[in-house]
Amino acid sequence: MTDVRPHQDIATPAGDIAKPIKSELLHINMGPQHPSTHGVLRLFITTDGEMVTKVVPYLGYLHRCAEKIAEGNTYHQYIIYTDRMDYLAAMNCNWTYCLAVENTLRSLGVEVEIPEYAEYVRVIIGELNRIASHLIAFGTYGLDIGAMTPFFHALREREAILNIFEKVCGARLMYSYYDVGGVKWDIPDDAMDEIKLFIDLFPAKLDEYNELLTGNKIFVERTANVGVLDAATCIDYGCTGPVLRGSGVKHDLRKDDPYSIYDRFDFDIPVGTGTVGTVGDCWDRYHVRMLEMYESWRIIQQAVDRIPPRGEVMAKMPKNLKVPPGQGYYRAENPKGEMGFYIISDGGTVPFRCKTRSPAFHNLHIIEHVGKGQMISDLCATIGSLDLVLGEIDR
Amino acid sequence: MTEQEIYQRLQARFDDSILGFESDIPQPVVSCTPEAVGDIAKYLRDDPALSFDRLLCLSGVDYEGLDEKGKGKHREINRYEEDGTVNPVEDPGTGDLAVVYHLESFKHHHRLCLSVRVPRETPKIASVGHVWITAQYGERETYDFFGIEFEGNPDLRRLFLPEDWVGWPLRKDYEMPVRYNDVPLEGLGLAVRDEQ
Amino acid sequence: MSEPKQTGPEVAFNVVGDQIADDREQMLDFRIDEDLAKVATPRSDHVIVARVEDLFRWAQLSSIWPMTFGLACCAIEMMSAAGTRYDMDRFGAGAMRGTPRQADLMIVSGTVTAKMATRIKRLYDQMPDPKWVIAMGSCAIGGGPYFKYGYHVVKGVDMMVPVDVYVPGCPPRPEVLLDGLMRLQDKIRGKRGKWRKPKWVDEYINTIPR
Amino acid sequence: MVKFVTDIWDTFSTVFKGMGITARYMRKKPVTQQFPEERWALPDRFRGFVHNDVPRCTSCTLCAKACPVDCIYIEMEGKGKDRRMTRFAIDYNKCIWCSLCTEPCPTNCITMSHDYDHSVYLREKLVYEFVGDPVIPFKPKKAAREEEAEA
Repeated sequence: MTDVRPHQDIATPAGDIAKPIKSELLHINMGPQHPSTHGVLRLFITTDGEMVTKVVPYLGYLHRCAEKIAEGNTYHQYIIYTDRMDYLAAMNCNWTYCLAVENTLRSLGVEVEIPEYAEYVRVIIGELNRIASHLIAFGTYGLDIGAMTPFFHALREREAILNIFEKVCGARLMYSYYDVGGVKWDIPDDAMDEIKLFIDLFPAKLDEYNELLTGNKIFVERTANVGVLDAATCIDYGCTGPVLRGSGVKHDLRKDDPYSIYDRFDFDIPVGTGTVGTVGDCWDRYHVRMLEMYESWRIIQQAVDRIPPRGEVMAKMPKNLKVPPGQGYYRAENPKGEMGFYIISDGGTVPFRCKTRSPAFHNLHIIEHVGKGQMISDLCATIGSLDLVLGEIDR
Repeated sequence: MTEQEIYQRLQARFDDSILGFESDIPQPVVSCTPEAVGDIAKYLRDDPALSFDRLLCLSGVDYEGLDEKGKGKHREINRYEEDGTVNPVEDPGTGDLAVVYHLESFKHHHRLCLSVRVPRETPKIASVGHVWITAQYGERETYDFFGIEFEGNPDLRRLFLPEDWVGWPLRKDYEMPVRYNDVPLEGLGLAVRDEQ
Repeated sequence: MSEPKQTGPEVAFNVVGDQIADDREQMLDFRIDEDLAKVATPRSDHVIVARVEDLFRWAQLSSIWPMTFGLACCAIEMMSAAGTRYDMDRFGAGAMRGTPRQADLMIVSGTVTAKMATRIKRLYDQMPDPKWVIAMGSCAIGGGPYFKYGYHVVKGVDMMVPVDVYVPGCPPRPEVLLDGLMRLQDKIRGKRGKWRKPKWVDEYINTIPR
Repeated sequence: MVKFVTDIWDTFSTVFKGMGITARYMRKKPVTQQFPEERWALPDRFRGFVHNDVPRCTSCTLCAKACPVDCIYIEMEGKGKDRRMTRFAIDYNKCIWCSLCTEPCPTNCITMSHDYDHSVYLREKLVYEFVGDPVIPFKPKKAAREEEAEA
């Protein structure tokens, strides 16, 4: 693993004297229909024996023209399309988009007073969805490595969260629950009870996951010291979220650039420490997600404790939402990293341009750098640790 | 450092290349000429007082048909009709294209928005891929959607769409395709009744 | 904003007009026909005469091997359908294969883009006969939300490959996928299964206030 | 040598730890529901097929305007008192169950029902017609009274 033969030594005739065996580079297409690429990602891999010498991602197999659609739909109508970007954390995508529109409105002089109760509801639901997204990341990462059981455990807890969401907004995957100016409906009593039950039960489950996978020797051997990313490279490639934090950079928009009411909660930002290997390896990225689930659990607990009595959930918004002419880039911390929307308005009900900065798109780019000099099986582990969602990359 | 100070600093260093500064909006915009972007980007990253080490977002914009009066009556984009067919586009656009860079510094926690307008006929701009590596993909994406050529990008190909795709989809005057090779892209308007 | 508007229980039962009520009149029976069940456990005191064709069909419908073909959002619900709560294995369709050569059912779950469409065609061609296709979700059925502006989206997977069963929803609940699977089994069988009133119908009728 | 032995020990111990959890779950109740007989209790807010209660529909076309995917088709003929609604169709090829159409409805006639499992063999069957013969649009009491007062 440590010493990689540069392929020029072997492929060129000059290397023949030193190494009598002549080997050729092998080109492999991984995907778009491949079980461990998390969707329809296609990687064009050049290998030298078992070693990967070059990785080129080919995107666009799920390009769904979201940015074109934004220019044809009103601000309200586009919310449902943000659901379909990061479909594992649709609530957070909704939230980011609504936040961007609200902030654009605010910066252009329109008052948007989001009720206190709605802010708490947003935080609770958003953090629950962060847990759900990380649970899928945890489960599928186990599948990538070869552990089947964690997937079923993760899916079971995810179903519990989806039940809550179904009671809150009536859908299992595509919620369109957040709206510009608040949320659409309040949390009903039975869903609140279920959230409380979930808070009580979840830490025990988290311990169970740690016992199942985190400390498992085979898992550690597969992930420690694999796919090591240093902080400078991560920043250069624009990585955010658990990928950046796994490399030891303490950067979280919930703390650094607090939006909504995150400044009222007490939580930590987990960073990779290199407990079993080097800082920034696959295990660190995985472990950051596990710790983040715990932090999200803490936030939900505090929010449920302090939630004000039920009241209005929507700010007073005009029925035909018009954004005054102007522009703005606003962002929020999604489970995958920093998601942002750059909105240009010229005063109408339809955005003139709405560009999405998707975190997984930037996290994917680093595979070109980190994939070099790895075994193919390690490449699978690295892709899994980046936690890619193709709906968001291709938009 | 505030945007005003950054602008003055840039003004002092790159005199002619900096075209303007919109300061009366919440996220002020510095605009510059397309040829100088590479040098300005390098300066923005390397100058210790600025040290913009993160490129947050690289977006392309098509300013064709923007309503200058602020009434929101910009040019409508084309679409598939309800019966799934395509209407031809009569008037090709004439407005400018633009590339917008959103930058942030980890060290100083300040942000900057850099906007570069390029003419629609010859959309060429210097690449910043060697300054922030993440820009390489952003530039490929912008090339894919708007047809803006980034001079100096090591691998300027279409990113999302297939290599032999025709047209630049996110331009406002883009006509919806009827088919791509042997894949039909028109729809079946099942719910649309015949008039007869 | 007010509570979401919902139908009361009295209208919830036969909502979408008469068309669908006709369709739903005969609930599908996914269990094997009683005659065939006797073949499976033969006794000496009675002999069943069945066509070999029926027997083959019964074998086919009871062991459908789907291909893991997750394209987009619906794939998550397909995973849930294969997961613990819904358990597609009860219908003999739980063996998800990674390769088309071992599969005979393609569940197209998600948006079909122009770039992916040719791959879908190729994968379909690689599957051995007999083979079936389920289009899952609005996008795969007819473009769904991407009909209007989707310049890169194929408006329905049946433009590329023949589809047997359409499963509406965005995304469909896992139950709907199971329902679609039962419909497919029906299609393979060549006739409707026997009507068997499910338990929940009685329970549901009792809850309606009179 | 010591590392070799500890590695093997770690591997076995951690694997058996995981196995222990699996074994614990073997004694618990199964979570699978037998689908066609048993059904998940749907919450009140569940969003199923869109349903239009035609006798209450004012044919104001607000739902069609709110729909982000344009899947609601409303056709009318005549003017004033002779106005008839000849068609109210929903195309489930496009519908995405987003509930945006129910929000602006003045009479709450368009609703999200609790029906959800209707798979079909033909795509054409997913276009649902709610109106057969032309119907007179419903007038809410208040509006009707105002009209009378005007007359």
